[in-house]
Amino acid sequence: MNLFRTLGYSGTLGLSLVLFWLFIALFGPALAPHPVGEIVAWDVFEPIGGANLLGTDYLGRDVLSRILHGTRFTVVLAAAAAMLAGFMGVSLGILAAVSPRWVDESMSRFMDALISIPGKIFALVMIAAFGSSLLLLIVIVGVAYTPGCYRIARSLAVNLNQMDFVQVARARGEGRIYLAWAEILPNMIHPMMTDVGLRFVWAVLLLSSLSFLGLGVQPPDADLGSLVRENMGGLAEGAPAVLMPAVAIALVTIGVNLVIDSLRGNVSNTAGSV
Amino acid sequence: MMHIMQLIARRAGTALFILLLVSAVVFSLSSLLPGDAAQQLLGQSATPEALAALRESLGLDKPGYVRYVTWLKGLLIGDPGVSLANNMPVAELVAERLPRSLVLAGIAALVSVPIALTLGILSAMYGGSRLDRVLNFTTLCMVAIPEFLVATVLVLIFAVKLGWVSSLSYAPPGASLGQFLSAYALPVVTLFFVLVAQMARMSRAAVLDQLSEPYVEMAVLKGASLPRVVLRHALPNAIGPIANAVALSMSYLLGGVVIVEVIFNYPGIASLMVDSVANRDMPLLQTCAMIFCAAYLLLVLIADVCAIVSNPKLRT
Amino acid sequence: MTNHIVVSNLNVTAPTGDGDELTIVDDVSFSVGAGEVLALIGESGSGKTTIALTLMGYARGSCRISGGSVRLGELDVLKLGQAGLRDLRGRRVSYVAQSAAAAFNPSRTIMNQVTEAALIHKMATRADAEKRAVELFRDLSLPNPETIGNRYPHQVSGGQLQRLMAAMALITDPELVIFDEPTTALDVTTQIDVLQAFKRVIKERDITAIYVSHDLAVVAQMADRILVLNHGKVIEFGETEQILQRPADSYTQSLVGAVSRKQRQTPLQHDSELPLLEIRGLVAGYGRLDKQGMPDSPILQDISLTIPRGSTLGIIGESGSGKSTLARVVAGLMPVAKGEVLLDGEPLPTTLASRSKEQFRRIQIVFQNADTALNPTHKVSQVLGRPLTFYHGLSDDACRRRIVQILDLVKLPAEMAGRRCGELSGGQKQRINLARALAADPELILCDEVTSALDTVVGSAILDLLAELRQELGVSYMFISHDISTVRSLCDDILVLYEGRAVETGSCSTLETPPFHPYTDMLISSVPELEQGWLERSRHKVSPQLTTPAGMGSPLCPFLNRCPERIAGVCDSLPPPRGSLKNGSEILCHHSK
Amino acid sequence: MTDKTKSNQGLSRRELLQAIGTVGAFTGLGGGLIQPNSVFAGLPTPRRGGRIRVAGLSSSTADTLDPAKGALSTDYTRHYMIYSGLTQFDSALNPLPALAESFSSEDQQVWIFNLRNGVQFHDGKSFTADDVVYSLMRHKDPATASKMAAVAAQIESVRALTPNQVEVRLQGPNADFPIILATSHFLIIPDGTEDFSKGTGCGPYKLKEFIPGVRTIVVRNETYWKPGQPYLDEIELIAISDEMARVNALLSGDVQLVIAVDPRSVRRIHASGRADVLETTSSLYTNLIMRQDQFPGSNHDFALAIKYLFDRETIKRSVFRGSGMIGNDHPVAPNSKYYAADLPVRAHDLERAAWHLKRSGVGKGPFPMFAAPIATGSVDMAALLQMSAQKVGLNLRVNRVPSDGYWSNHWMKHPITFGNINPRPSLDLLLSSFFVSNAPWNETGWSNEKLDQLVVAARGEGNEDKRKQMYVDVQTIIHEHCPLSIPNFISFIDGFDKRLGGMGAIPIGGLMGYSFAENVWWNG
Repeated sequence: MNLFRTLGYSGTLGLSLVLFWLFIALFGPALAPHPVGEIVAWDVFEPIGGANLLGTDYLGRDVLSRILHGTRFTVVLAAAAAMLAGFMGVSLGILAAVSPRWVDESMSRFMDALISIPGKIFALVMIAAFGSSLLLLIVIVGVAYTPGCYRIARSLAVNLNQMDFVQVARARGEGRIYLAWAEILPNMIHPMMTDVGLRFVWAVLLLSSLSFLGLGVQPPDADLGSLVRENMGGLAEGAPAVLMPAVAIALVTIGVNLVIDSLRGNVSNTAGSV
Repeated sequence: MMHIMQLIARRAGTALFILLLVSAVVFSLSSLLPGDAAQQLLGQSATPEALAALRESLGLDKPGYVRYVTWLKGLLIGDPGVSLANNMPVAELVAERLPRSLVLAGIAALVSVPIALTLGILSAMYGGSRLDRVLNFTTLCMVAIPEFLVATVLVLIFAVKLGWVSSLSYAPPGASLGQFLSAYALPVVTLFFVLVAQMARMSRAAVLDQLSEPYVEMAVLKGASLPRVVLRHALPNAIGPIANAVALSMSYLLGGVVIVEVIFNYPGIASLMVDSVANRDMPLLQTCAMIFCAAYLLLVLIADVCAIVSNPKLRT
Repeated sequence: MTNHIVVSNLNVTAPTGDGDELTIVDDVSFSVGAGEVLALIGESGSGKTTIALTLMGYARGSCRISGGSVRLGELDVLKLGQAGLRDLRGRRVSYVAQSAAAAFNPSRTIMNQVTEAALIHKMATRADAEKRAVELFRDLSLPNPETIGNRYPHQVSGGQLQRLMAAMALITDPELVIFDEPTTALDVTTQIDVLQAFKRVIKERDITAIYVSHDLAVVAQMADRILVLNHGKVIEFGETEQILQRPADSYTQSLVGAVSRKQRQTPLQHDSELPLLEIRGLVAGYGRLDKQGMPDSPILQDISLTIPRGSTLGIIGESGSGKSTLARVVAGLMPVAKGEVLLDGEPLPTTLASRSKEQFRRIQIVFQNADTALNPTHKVSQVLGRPLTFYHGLSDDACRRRIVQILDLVKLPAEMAGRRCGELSGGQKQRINLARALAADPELILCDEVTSALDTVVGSAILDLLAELRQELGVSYMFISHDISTVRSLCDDILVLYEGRAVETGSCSTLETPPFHPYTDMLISSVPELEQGWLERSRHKVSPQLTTPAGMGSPLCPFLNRCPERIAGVCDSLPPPRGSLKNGSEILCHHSK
Repeated sequence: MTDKTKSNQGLSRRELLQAIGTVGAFTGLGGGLIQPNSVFAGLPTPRRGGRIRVAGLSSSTADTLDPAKGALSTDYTRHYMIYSGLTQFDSALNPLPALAESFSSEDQQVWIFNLRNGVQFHDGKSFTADDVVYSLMRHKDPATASKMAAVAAQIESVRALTPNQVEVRLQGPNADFPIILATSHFLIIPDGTEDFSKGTGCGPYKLKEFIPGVRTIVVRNETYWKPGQPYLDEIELIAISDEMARVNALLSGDVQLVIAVDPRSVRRIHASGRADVLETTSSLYTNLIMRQDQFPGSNHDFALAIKYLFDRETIKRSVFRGSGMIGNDHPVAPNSKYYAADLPVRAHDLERAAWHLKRSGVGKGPFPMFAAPIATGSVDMAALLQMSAQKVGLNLRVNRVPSDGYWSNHWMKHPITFGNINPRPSLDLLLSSFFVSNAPWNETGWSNEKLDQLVVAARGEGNEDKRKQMYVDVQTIIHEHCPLSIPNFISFIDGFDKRLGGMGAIPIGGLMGYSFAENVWWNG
């Protein structure tokens, strides 16, 4: 397959991981042997391989089922947040590039201000203000990553705006909306996808940090980060309840990173050989 | 030199503006928070009468923007006000915490930056080799593990199991070097995990970027060895982007270390800010936000200056 | 003559995306005698640079030397290990790259880089190496040889940098120097200085050299023998005189033919008294305007011109002279500070926002670099369809039919409509670029260096197309170029720009014989002719530099500090008058009557 | 009560230690979680000297040295180190004489306190009746922002009869008044104190360093009024909010005593061999509150259904790992002397729950329940309740909200919320704070006239038997009618280094009811 050749070994490994987790995110809950909140064992922090494949958690619930349920939250939340950041970053970035200077300046300064507020503390304030909900988590993480996306998108858009094909369109008498939509945007999609992919990884990690601080998905549901957090007590005894979700987080992020790396590596290779 | 001075002056102007913006943003964000300092202080035992009395004595009966303007005016004369939670001057609270944060950040930076840059440069130098792939994968894994897990595992192994170091990162004033190392070892290693991967990967990219430039080919065709090509030719031109990457990572060291502060019980400025959110302590919250913002801007400015000094085109 | 370098059956391959390998140098063999200069000539993609680099045992990017041998004296270059290659490079073989601006490390001083090879190979102490570098600077006619080494690359001009790079290559007294298109990036007036300097050191030091170029006229001046390449294969190999005079292969003949001038003008049909475009006293630039309406950094000053309907005006000047800015001003992309731009006698609004759709339609612009002028994410049908729907409101169906017609007009097949711009070749892209302008049904097309980025043969075909279109559609062109021979072959009138001032305007025919403005003279005399020995005979004189050059915006003659014919006491104290020559040209010079 | 006022020396150490007898032992699933503390094995002699570091639960810049403002366990602990009260708790939460050598009342309304002679504050000033008057009366001043303002409202006047005698006149009779004075908020400060930064009291330790949100360091008060006490040279009090970090610090030897150990960590602490735990069974509870004035809590059948849905055994086992006691939907713990033993414990009964639910007609929901980590175990209890509810077709949605702001923004504000009520020194105080119609924190917003009368009557009743009967009636009323459920009582679990001697239980809170400081010694 051409795709695998482009990706290389590590890229293929990454892609398989990503597809695996996507599958889990889609069908995990249907595959889970137990409902997510059901207590299945009298003992807590059971080891791997007993009646419950991956042992039990701190309340005696089935870890495998909880991971199968939790993956969906992690993947969907992080993906939605990364895409939100990408969408906001790109739209504002293009807007800044085609707008008069003062719009660009004030937007950029505002983003500077936003980026300097630590993400976790921003999340803390927002959750304290509005209470935790899935939508809010997406918005928080999305907004927290918007300035970063904006910076990249803006610099891309400003460069593209100077390109001859945009100048031609401008000299043709096209309006700003056409320039942004038809000329600039299509050329940003590819590099921004890479950026959004990276932000997906960060979003997974930020979400799990938020779960550590006790903000996050509502019980009895839990995303992978919350699973790690709520079972931290079992860490000292090496309970799978804490290790398995942590491994799951690592595999999700490593998979996405590998795919991005190999895609990016290829782009720069072709650029380098010209 | 004139150029750099001008740049710094212009940046300082913009920075002041952004600081103002941050305080406004933080103020509007925090005005969304339900409850106020009085309710937090009284907690479960809040009765309407007690609340009203406390609000009046804290000045919370005045409208929000009045309090904001008062705080802002105070800041202009160098007084960020008094904490609503415990009546202590905000300046005093910050002066207690900030040096600690700076010490932790400083040590973490001293350890992480040289190692990260070495790894990144090595990785770029032998791009595509086995070393590169191993380093790449290692840094990838370091990014992929949540920091609280790293911290806790470190504590379990090195403090609880082996007893080599302290599980609390607290060194009393006048601590011996041994106490100092024992206290800072684990938080620094944790932060190292968080920071090193990002910096290493970005410096690798920056150096690789330069390695595709024609002048590098020229150096190769002059018979220069690989280390010479990378260190003498590519690196000086990669300083700008590397400095930028380092600055972004460093800015994380002040505000982003909440979790490290929680796990190691380190009384730094990030947990001070978290407290101020929990206590709805607006003067403190805003002052902390300003500190983070100022630190961020300062780091970015330093990175800019590095880029300028390293680039003769901009220098003259 | 002993063969110093023997290359036999050389093969270089590059990996394609899907695992196969593409042969980019195919079974090439040649030899170079000691003290001989061999030119490798061919169009882009012919493998000439790749071959030259194999002489240093080097292949770019992911390319691989897959077979053959390269012998340098007794040494088998391709059998060397890393250490052996390092020892070879910079010491026995050295390299002069195409763009000195890119090949000099921007963050280190020139001296540091010029002496580096000598220091790496431990051939001299730093002090000796520096002394030697200064000698070389002097030999290469560089100004201030004692101190120029202390500067950074961005602080010296392109022509100087190219000569400094030659010094860098010569510091170790190598057995072989590879010149890789060393003057391609230079202005024609600078190129001749550099060529003269190179020629002199090659002769004086009896250097063995490989000279890579796409420009036959340049090669004619430098090479003893020429190797003609196409698609990685040797086409023809012979003495310079033979290749130029009696090319055996048809490809070589087409190369030589493309250089020779061809007249493409057609007689003017004056069907209207009113010129299509008229510019009066134009000033444009960046920054704030002062009280007189002059911008902080003016790019164009006091430009007046007319383009009669159906005629072609050539704008010529070196890089930075403001040619492109002029096109951008007419297109509305750049604001006018002072003066007027009239289209058909009607003043054109100076900002984009205040122009009407019809005004936009009547003037179209075609950029130099077709790669960047076409949106790589768009299909050809999108590129051509947009002006059709935008200006003419054509329906989908009509649009499709019109696209086919337009493609036919620029001699491209109709299937092309479905392709993405990124998949096209350079010549095809430039045709699409032109077709997009034509789709608007314009009256004036602004052509900004439309052939500069193309190979000679392809560029020549585009020029033919332009001439043909003019005949068929009656459009006018403002044709901007740095290449005076292209301008002469296509244009009716000409305007010579220097530092934003029109130093000479007149009919194109006046460029055939003197008198000219001193700058025009320099420009014309700098273009290498396709004959050996031209360089030595050229009228070109290296001009003395003035210590206090007149800056931008100064009322004095902009050419003052380079002018070989300046009159002391006049030119440096009085603004030049605008006068006419006897052939009808108008010049900005004290030499005018 | 008056017969208890005979002592003028306080209990001897031996008596005190014997009194601290009610250290529970786990009998639940985690069986034998608690090893008998060395305290009870042959009563070793206390040692003087040594320095320990103690980790409390939470600390912030809101930490205070003003006893009236004490809000968190770390505050109470700090205050008990520095200040002394008129009375102090014994292990059954009876009042022992402290700064008051004796106290008495004829009518439970006017109380006379005879003060101890020769007691000095840390700054050398003598302790007199004026200090008592000031310390008590300031709670009535709104500017003080006292946490006990509501309790202090019953004080009508406080006056010094002589420099060594104080008369407190209440607005109504209260037999429990001396118990109330043992709480940390009513600790005695020097007359006229406005600035608390010095921390001047007459407690066992003197303040050496206090940095809010960071640490408190105290050193031994050599002139403490209890001869021979305290034992330690120095105590450093810090707070580690993360439970795991707290236990790790104990196991790595960085601290010697920690509060609030999660039952799940007990196994680990025992396995370490260097530390031990102490479970103090208490009347601390986390309860589910259904607002009487809001749908659906207003529906009596709905409330009953919820009570039957709680699986108390599973909660005890899963959430509390076998620690604590089963509750019976009223606030009296089984180990209380007033516990209504004859009232059958409500079982986990899905059928009855379904029946009541059907009868209530409130539908299937969804009904949000608000829980927060600050209400111990509430999030897990909510999740378990949600699972039970699902089985009878009721949709309860868990709304976990952040701990900060929970009490002001969620608790009692929504139809269904979790509450978390700390032990109160007296049952009367608990009932009048949370259950009577005009209680300041009438969690469910209900009212029951019979209950109101019983509480007032019991408060003024000097006869213990009569009093108990009244309280049994109160429990029955709450069990049947109050729309809240108290499924379990939660134990305080402290972890301590095995070299720490003298630990015991005072069931008002962890760390010996926050007053470990004067009782423990260091064998290291």
